[in-house]
This record gives sequence, structure tokens and C-alpha cells, in this order.
Amino acid sequence: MSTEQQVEIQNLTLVQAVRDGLRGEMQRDEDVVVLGEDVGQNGGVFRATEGLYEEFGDDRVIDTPLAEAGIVGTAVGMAAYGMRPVPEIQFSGFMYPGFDQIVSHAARFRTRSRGRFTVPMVLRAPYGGGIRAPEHHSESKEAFYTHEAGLQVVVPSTPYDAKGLLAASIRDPDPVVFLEPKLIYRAFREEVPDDDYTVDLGEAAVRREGEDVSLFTWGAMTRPSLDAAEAVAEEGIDVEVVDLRTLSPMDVETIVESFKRTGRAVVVHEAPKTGGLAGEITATIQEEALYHQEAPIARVTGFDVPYPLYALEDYYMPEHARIEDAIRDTHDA
Amino acid sequence: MSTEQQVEIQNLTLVQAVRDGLRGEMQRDEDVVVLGEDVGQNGGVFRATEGLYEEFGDDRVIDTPLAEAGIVGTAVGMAAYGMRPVPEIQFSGFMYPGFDQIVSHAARFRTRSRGRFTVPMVLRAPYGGGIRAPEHHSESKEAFYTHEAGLQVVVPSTPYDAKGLLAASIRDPDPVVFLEPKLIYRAFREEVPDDDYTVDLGEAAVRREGEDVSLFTWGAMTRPSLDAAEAVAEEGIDVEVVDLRTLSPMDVETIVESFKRTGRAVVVHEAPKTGGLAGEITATIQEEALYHQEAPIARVTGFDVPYPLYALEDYYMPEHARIEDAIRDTHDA
Amino acid sequence: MSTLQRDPRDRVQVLDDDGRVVDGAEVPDLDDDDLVEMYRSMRLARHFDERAVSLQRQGRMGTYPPLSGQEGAQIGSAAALGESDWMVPSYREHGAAYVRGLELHETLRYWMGDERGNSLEDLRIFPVAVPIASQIPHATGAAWAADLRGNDDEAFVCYFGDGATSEGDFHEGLNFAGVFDTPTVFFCNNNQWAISVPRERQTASETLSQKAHAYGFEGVQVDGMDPLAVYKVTREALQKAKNPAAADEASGRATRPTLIEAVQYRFGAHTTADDPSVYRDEEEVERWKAKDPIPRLENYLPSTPRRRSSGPSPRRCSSTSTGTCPGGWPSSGSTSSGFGTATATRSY
Amino acid sequence: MSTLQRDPRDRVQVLDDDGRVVDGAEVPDLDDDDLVEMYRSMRLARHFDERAVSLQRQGRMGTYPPLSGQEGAQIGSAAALGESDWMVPSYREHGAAYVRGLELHETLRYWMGDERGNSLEDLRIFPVAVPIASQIPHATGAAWAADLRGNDDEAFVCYFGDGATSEGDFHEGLNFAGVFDTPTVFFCNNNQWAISVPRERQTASETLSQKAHAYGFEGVQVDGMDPLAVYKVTREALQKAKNPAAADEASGRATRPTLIEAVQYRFGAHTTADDPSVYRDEEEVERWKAKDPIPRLENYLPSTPRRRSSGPSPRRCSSTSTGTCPGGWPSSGSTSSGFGTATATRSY
Ligand SMILES: Cc1ncc(C[n+]2csc(CCOP(=O)(O)OP(=O)(O)O)c2C)c(N)n1
Ligand SMILES: Cc1ncc(C[n+]2csc(CCOP(=O)(O)OP(=O)(O)O)c2C)c(N)n1
Ligand SMILES: [Mg+2]
Ligand SMILES: [Mg+2]
Repeated sequence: MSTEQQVEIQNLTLVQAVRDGLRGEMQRDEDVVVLGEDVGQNGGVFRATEGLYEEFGDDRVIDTPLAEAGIVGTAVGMAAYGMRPVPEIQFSGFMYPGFDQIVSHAARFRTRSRGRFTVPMVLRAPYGGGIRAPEHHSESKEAFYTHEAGLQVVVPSTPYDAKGLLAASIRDPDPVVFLEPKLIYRAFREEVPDDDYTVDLGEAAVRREGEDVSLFTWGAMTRPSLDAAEAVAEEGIDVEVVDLRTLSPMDVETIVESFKRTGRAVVVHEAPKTGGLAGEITATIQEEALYHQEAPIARVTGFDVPYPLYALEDYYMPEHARIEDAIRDTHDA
Repeated sequence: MSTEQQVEIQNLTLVQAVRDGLRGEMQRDEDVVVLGEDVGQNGGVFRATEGLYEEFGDDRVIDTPLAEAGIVGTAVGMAAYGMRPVPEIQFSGFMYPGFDQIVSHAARFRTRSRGRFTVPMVLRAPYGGGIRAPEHHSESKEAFYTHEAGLQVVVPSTPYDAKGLLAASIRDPDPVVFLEPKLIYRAFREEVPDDDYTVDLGEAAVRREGEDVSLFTWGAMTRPSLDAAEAVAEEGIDVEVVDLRTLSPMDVETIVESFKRTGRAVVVHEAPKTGGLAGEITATIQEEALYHQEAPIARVTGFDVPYPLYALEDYYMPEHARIEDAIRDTHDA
Repeated sequence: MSTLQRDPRDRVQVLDDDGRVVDGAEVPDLDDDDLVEMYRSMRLARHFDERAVSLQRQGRMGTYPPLSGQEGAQIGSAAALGESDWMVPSYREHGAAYVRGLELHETLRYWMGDERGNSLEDLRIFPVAVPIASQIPHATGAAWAADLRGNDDEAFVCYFGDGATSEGDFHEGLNFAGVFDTPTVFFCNNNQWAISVPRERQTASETLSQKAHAYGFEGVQVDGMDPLAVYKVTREALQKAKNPAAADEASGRATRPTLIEAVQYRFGAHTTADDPSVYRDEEEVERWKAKDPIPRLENYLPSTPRRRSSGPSPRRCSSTSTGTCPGGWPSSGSTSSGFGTATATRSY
Repeated sequence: MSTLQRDPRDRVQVLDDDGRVVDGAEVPDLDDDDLVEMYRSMRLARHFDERAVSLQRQGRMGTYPPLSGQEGAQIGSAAALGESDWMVPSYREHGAAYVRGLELHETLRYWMGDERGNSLEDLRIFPVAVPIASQIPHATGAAWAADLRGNDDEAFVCYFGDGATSEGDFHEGLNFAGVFDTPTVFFCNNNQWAISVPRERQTASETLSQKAHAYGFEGVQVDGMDPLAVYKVTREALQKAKNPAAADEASGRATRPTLIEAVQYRFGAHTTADDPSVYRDEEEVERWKAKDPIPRLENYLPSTPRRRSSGPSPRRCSSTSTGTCPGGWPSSGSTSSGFGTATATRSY
């Protein structure tokens, strides 16, 4: 490997880190195979599998027919047999044709067979809005998957985490829905170790410590949340920003611990408000720490409408001004 | 119609009321057609469509091939054309093969076409547990549908409501997911007017007034909740039991108004806790009425596991003892 | 024998690659005005496509799916629709929708991220469907509804790609159509690629048209870059959809639905976000360009029988003309094509 | 010519309705012990079924799906599996699973609402699949994995009903199998009904077996109430799955997957929750009872060539014998059937 490549490998975008994570796991374990639409020679529509086809060949980086139930369903079969498939769904808005295979099969093989069969599968999909894409390309419906007990749900927000969480997911004996915030696929770079490593599932990361208000978020919303925190810091509001990273199982301990210190919280996500995870987080907090609560917990979310075509998406997506306002309101309430 | 029949029609079980509601709407409006697996000659596996095939014929009560995406997808096409299809999915656990057609199409045609096409479709499915059925026959995943903005979600808990809500749903210009709690399909009878009538969507019903604790629930959980309320009444705890009936849009006004009086709440549902609607309700309450809150809001729900086979289902389902305990804890907290 | 009754492996052609009528082919009954309009629409579609790609490059439009190479299939099939017929498009049918009466600026508006471009009042066009194959059950269901309502003059053409044939929705939509004998024409634009996935990777079946036999109805393969052959098979399929017994006088047992596989090629990228050089050879593209439907029809035009249209053509439904579309379109019993004269006065 | 290469409308039979070998039929190479074991298993399956229905009636068991009438297809096909092959059942394959080594009490346990009855250690049986057709992609995927791992002696038999052929999962599962040429045998138990929906309402295609052609592989129809014919086609399909070139020596072009349509009838209710008298005539049931696989095989047995099994038969994998199944089962190169001697000592 040339020096130039090594330097590149150290400073990766999120999508490059995903690719690097896949590559590392495929080198480590022959049972890891990648399958999906356009993942082979094309390297994935976001280039998340670029170069893997050339390195590992058609038997391990597999272009499939255009059929999501087929992709997930055959991956479930492969996984039950003992392999570690990493199917890609091209956009998370196209996971629904495969929804039955995800919630009724991937999530249930272990219980159904009392452990005789497990499904060590990682279902990857680019997710979230903000890239001026056509209808169905901007979905953010993690709540569908977190409500299904047999699934783990992961959303990385940094290149380092993307690689480490992906590796941990692939090594996990049970299925993981791995949602990649495509808005930040190439938004920034970060130092990423060349060697393989894991970031444990189920652990939130405190991205900014603070004493006044706790802000819980994940994925692409982490950056505007941090921006908003910086902005209000100038007004003397000290925000703790917690990036959940794994949405199921959720790191309730970190959430509650932070809230007990601040007594105030804002939850930020792109998904529609009703039935979104902010509700779950709020309910959990008030169950565990109501007597520390000083103000209503604010939800800064997408709206309860189908995600609009891109001319209106800037109005739909939470951005730092809305987040700032919610922080101020929560702080002052 | 014979007198005997008239008397019967007045005192119906929930499933008979569903049938009666379908019949009335089919008589009122030629555009109403019923389609699904075994809905024709067989009258539905729960007899919800019994006699309709004989009365309206094969063109309006249609046995389809065994294909849920096909059932929902063709119904969407029928509805977009201007008819009012009422597809039945045999059990709500089998809605997932049709999930894409539900969330990506039924829910979106109006917005997608800015009102040129609407989907006046009512998707009926028996739902919930407790009937000692095989795997996938006891699902309770209303939260999947309430999170999709373009869908209305209705769960009746009485025969009277079943007929009236179904009629309102069928007459509504937009899609409704109509989930019928099969545990109480035949649990009791109620006087149901022979004539057609509607029960407005979006309005909760206060089933029992009370001053100490608000209990929010729906569907089959309404009865054990009422039982629990009676039980604790003897201990001097006065519970208000609110049956939400329509889960989307939710009657936030009634919920908040009740809570403002009691300051304490319990939410009861069969679905798994994480990501279930109890979280949404709790979050809404604390947003709207935190300063009235006297105790953590309790969630009495199914567990975060795949719904077990029937040998264990009694442990899974919330029953009145668990509900009573939660009421007491909330009251005493 | 109807061309629809051929072996699905036997590709229907009217014009050869150079625009000459192939031996024994029956030229469809189109008058000169219609042929010229067909040609004009194909040129316009190509031109529009190039402009749209360039608007996208300039950052004035979002992702756009080009159609170049597919004009023959789009215009040829859309021209076969009667006024009371319906079109259920995928996301690439800008040319077909134009023939049906959709103003091009509405298409631009849609791809510029505004749903209003998809609000197709009275055009009998379903909205753009992005999730692959999801529109197929809609087409079956709507056609079924038309049949249940007794609207015998309405048939539905549903467009989708070769990739779409792999989806469950394709299977369920066609199977329902077979069982309920709905007036639906399933028009598969087999352009050889589903983004980077070649046709052979999509299915091991020899043709896509033969998949119709799994559903109990006819499948036919047509040269999708031959607008006259496309017009012909679509027309026959539509007639059969509306009147199956007449379409097969011998047996009277024909069923309404048909699967048409229009074999063609997408000259450009899958969308403006795609780079086809990563997965296919320029040489392959050149091979298919030899079949370009536009020069083919251009070469054919001078040799037409030079018939003028008889009687007034129905107008294309056009929002710039009268605002809305006349409710009382001529019934589809009329043999006129989907083209009208109203557009002939436009300049581009 | 392999029977798999017949026209899918040409139903394979070995025994006629009375158990006589039909003219020209080739009797599969099974020795007497195997035939007796086949017969015994069929009788046992029927007996088990009756007992299970009665347990349910007594309130001692939940909903149960009976198999009576389908013993020929279940036992005949399961007997064809080699030790290293896999079974991917639906919810009705109690008899097939028994042949594979599943103790009957485990089947009862499962239907009594206990997942432990579904924890099929080392039997190479996938768990019971309740959502219709959902197991088909699993069978394709697992077979694909076996192939990717180079486990050439493993083939997969996947069971499902006539109703399942309408689901998208059927389409996608078979299409993937065709494209990736997986060692999968798709075994459709066409018992004429999907609960109350008759076969004709399920699809307009003439046969179910012909649907294979949509996926580029062979489809074959077999008399599903003829255990010898079922054994034969399943055996051939399994051999082809593992060694397609050898299976078609002429061309060497055979593909691995096969779709078998086993035409049969469910004598009883769909499940104990179903009342078939609402939707079907007793007369129809009687007609099919004339084809009952059990008397048919019983009538045939006295006329067998009376061959004894040569060499030690492989044992059925049975949790009552050694607790777990030997890892080193004889390779599937062995021509022995799925039956063994261990069970012969059991009494019922
Ligand atoms: C259900 C679904 N899965 C994936 C995609 C992403 N996608 C968009 S177009 C396309 C390829 C479609 O190929 P084909 O059906 O041949 O149509 P073509 O684009 O060639 O006209 C894919 C995979 C989608 N839009 N919908
Ligand atoms: C996806 C799904 N939809 C509906 C059902 C309900 N259901 C159970 S069995 C059955 C009929 C199955 O018919 P078939 O495939 O012919 O198999 P058979 O029962 O005849 O063996 C139906 C509709 C189900 N289990 N799964
Ligand atoms: Mg294509
Ligand atoms: Mg059946």
C-alpha cells in the first residue's frame, strides 16, 4: 500500500469509513458478503462499496435483482445458514417492500427457533433528507425499526463511529438495521484508524458537555445540534449534546444521567413528530427522572406530513435556528 | 326482514357490528367493495363479511389471490380511480408484505398529486393477542401506522363504535387503517342501531369519569382497564378511563383536559413498550401539561420481545392486575 | 393472427434499423399527419431531454432521469391510447406523458421538486411512481375498477422497466390482472439496464415477455426502438383489453391483459446522478445507437402512403388550450391515434 | 430424458389411483425396507393427524393444520432427501419433518404454543414458517450460502402451498434462485385450496409448474398423491440441484433449481379453526379420496420386486437415539433414501 493511500485512509468521510469498515470485516471474515442493487461493479449509488467488487469478487460483492424482499429474505436465509450477509437497500425509503422479511423474519428467527437459528445480518441503508433527491429518497423512519424488539438499530454520525459501529454490528450475532445519514456522507472528514476496531453497540456519546440543557439527537442532526449549542453558549446557555448512536437498544443510563444533571431536555430528529423516537425518549425520561424535570421536554422534529419534494425540504428539516429556539424556550421555561 | 332478525341486529357482538357496518355502507354506496383473502363465500375467517357475498355478489365481495401487496396495491388503484375499496388483511401480522403499498402509496397519493388523486380506502385487519393463535396472529403494531402522516388509524372497542367508526372511515376521503381487536370480537354484545350512523374520527370517548388518575387506552385493553378502575375504586382511587378510539389523528384535547384535572396518568396498550404509542401520549402530555403533572406517567404494555407463542401469552398481555398496580403506584407516587 | 399471439421470443418489428419496412410486416394504419406528429414528438422528447440534463448540470434542477433512446417506445405506445384510456407511468415517461397532454413545463416543475407538476388534472395520467414496480398493482386495480363500473371504453397502459419485473409488486399486479381479467396493458421498457445491473442479472428467463404465461395471458416482445411496431402491438393490446372476444375472433377466449416487452436501450445515464461509464462499454452504447428510433422514423417518412387525416382529429388534452380537458372525449371506438392538431401550432 | 424436462402440463405418475404401475412408468429404485418404511410413515402421519385434531377438539392444543391427504407428497418428497440436504417447511409439513427425524412430540409441543418444539437442533430443518411464502427466499438464500461455501452435497427442499405462489416472496425467491443458480427444489403442495380460495382463483395460469419458466428453470407437475412419483421427481430435482451437468448429460446446461407442483388434495379442514363445508362440496372431497395415497401404496406393496436393503441404512437423525445427530452423516453421494432402520423399532 502506497504512503499516499495510507494518508487517505486516515482521513475519511463517513461514506469512506463505511466502505473501509466493510472492507476490514470482509478481510477478517470470509463469511461476510455484501449484496444489493448496484453494489458490485458500480460500487453502490453512493460509492459505499467502491472497490470491494474488484477486491473480493462477484461471490462476495453481489449485484442482485431489483427486489428488496428478495434481498432481505435471501440474506436472512444466508445468515440462518451461518454466513454474515450485509445487504444494502439503496435508500431507506425502499426498505418497505422488504419490511415483512425485516420485522417478521430477521427479527424473529432467534425467538422462533429458541436460538437454534440466529440472523447475524446487517441491513445497511442510506437514510434521511436534505440532499435534494426525488420522492421516497429522504425517509427517516427509524421508529419503525426501534419498535420491533428483535432488531438493533444504529445510526452513526461520524466517520470514526461509522467504521467502528459497522464492525461491531457485523460481528454481532443478531440483526442490525444500520442507517447511514446520507446528508453527511461527504460533509466532513475525520481521522479513522487503518486497523479494524469496534465501537460498542448500545452506548451513546456525549459530544459536548453542558450543565443547563440536555440535547439528545443522532445522525445528521448531530451537527446542527452542536452548532445550535455553540450559538446559545454565547448567550450563556450551556448545552450537553448527546449523540445516541445506537437507537435500539437505547443507552437509557446516559440519557437519564445527563437529564438528572440538567433537568431540561430537547430531542432533535428528522422523522415526523408523532410516533417518532423523541416521544419514547421523553416518556423514558419522565419515568426515570420526573422529579428532576424543570421544564417540558421539547421535540424538534420533522412535521407530520409526507416528506415533501425538495423545493420545500428546507422547511421540513430541523435546522439550527429551530433547535436554538427550542433550547432557549426549554432553558427559560 | 323478520322481527327475529331485527332483534338480533339490535344486539350485536363487535364482529357482527363490523359486518353490519360494511353491509350498510355497501347498500348506501355502490362504490364500496370488499376484497381480501377468504372474504367471499367463506365470509372471512372471523365471519366479519358473512352473508355479504350472497347479498352483493362476487363483484363487490371479492376473494383475492393470497397476496397482501396485491390486495392493498390494487385497492389503492381502485380508490384512486374513485371507488371506495375496503380491503381486509386476514390478520394484522400479515400487513407487512403490503407495508410499502400502505405507507408509500395509500398514505401519499394525495400529497404526491396535490389532491388530484385521493385514496378513500379502509384497510381492515383483526389485531391484537389473547386468542391462543399461532405465530404472527397476535400482533399489535398500531405504532407503525400512526407514525405515517398520511394515514388515519382507528381501533374500536365496542360494537356501537365499530359500526359507526367503520362507516365514518368508509365515507372519509382519505385512507384509514382500521384495526379490530379480535380478542373482543365476540366477548360481549351491545345495542346497535339498525340504521346507519357514524362516529366521528378523531374523538376519544370517556368510558368512566374519575378525578384521581387518567387512564388512556383503546381496543381490547379498554375492558381490563375498566375492570382495574372498578377494583381500585374500592380502595378510594377514582380513575378516569379514556378510550382513544382513533389513534391518528389523536384527540389530544381530551387527553390533556383529563390529565389537567387528575395530574396523574397510566397508558395501557398491548404493543411492546419501546416505540409504542404510550411514549407518544406521555410526551404530548408533558409538553402540554407538565405543570399539572404530579407523578410519572406509567406505561402498562406488552414487553420488548417478539410476541410469544400462546403458552406464554398470558404473561405478555397486560391484564387488570398489572394495570391495578400501575394505577396504585401512580396514585401514590 | 394477432401479433400478440406470437411466441414471446419472436420480436415484432415493422421497420428495420434503417427505417425500411421489414418483409411481411403490416404497417399500422396511421395517416401522414399522425406519422409526422409522432416524429415531431420524438424529436421534441429528445430535445427536451437534452435541455433537462443541461438544466440539471447548471444546478437549476434536481436529479433527472433521461429518456434518450426510448422515444420510440414512449411515443409509439402513447400514440396508441384512445382518449378514454389511462396512462400509469414510472418516472421516465416524460415523452409518453407529453403525447397524453402533459405540458413539458409541468414535467420540469416536478423534477424541480414541486409536487404541483404531478397534479395531472383530467389527463388520465397517474402520478409519477418512484418506488420501482409499485405502480403496477395500481394499474391493475384502477383497470379493475373501471371494469367493475362498466366503463368498457377504458384501458390502462402501465409502464415500468426491466428491473421492475423482479419486484413482488410486478408479480402480484400481473397475477391479479390475470385472475380478474382486467383491461391492463403492462408495458415493460426493457432498456437493458437497471442502473448498473444488466438484464441478464435481473432474471434467468430468456425473455421478459414470456413471464406473462405465468399469469395466464399473452406476452409479446417488440422492437422498442421501432415506433411503428410499438404503436401496433400497443394498439392491439388496448383493443384486446377493451374487447377480448373481438380481438380473438377464432376462439373468443382471449383474455384482456397483455405484457409487452419493448426491447430498447437507454443512451444516457440512469439519472443525472449516475455515471454509466463505470459499468458499461461505450461500444455497447454505439451498437444500440445504430437502432436510434428517430433517424429510423425519419428515413421511413418519405416512403409513407401520403394519406391525410380524415375528419377532425381529437385534440390533445392541453391545459394551455382550454384550461381543462373536455369531459366528453370521442369514444375510443374511434380509430384516431392519441395525437391531435392542437399542438401542431406550438413552436419550440 | 429426465422427468423434469417434460412439458409442465404433463403430470408425472408412477402408480395409478389403484396402486398399479402405470404403463411405461419407471419405478424408482427403492428397496422393500424403504417402501415399507414409506408406507409406515404415511400411516403414522395420518394417525398423528387424527390424534392432533382430536387433542385440539378436547381443548388440549391450539389451532392445528391437518395434513390428511397430503402424506404421499410429504413422505415421498422427504424420503428423497439425502442426509446433508435441508428441509424448509411451511406449517403443515409434520409428516415430512418426521421423516427427516423430528420427533412427533416436538410437533405437538410447537402447536401447543411452545417455541421449543421449533428448536430443531442439527436436523437441517428450518423452523415452521407461518407467513405464507416468506420461507421461500430463506430457502434460496440458505442454498446460495451453501453453494458459496462450496458445500456441494447440500440441496434445499422448500415447501409451500398453491396459495403461496401468489405472493411476491414466491416470485422474488424463485427469481433469485434462477439468477444465482442455487441448489433449491421448490416443492409446491398444490392441495387445490388456500383456505376457501380455490386454485383457479389463485392464478389464471394453466399450471403452477409452468411458472418456473418465468425464472429460467424447469418446472414439473407430479401426482402428489402418488408417493413413488413424488419420490422420483424430488430425487431427480435434488440430484440436479447438486450436480446439474450430470443431470442433463446431453447438454450440460441444466440449471440447479426446479419447481415441483405436486397436485393433491387436503381431505380435512385448513386448520382446526376452519369449516370447509362452507366453501366446498363433500362430493369433491370424495372424488379426491379415491386417490388417497395410503391405500394406493398399500395396494402396490405386494407387487414390489422384494428387494432387501443392501448394507446398513443411514439412521434417521433422532433425538431419542443418541441425543444429537452425528455430525458426519454419510455423504449424499449415497443412494440411500432418507429412511433408516432406527425408527423401525418404535411402536405406535
Ligand atoms: C423499490 C425501489 N427500489 C430501488 C429503487 C432505486 N432505483 C431507482 S431506478 C432503479 C433501477 C430501475 O431499473 P428499471 O426498472 O430497469 O427501469 P429504468 O430505470 O431502466 O427505466 C433503482 C434500483 C427504487 N426507486 N425503488
Ligand atoms: C402472508 C400471509 N397471509 C395470510 C395468511 C393467512 N393464511 C394462513 S394459511 C392461508 C392459506 C394458505 O394456502 P396455501 O398456500 O395453498 O397452503 P395450504 O394451507 O393449502 O397448505 C392463509 C391465507 C398467512 N399465514 N400469511
Ligand atoms: Mg431498465
Ligand atoms: Mg393450498
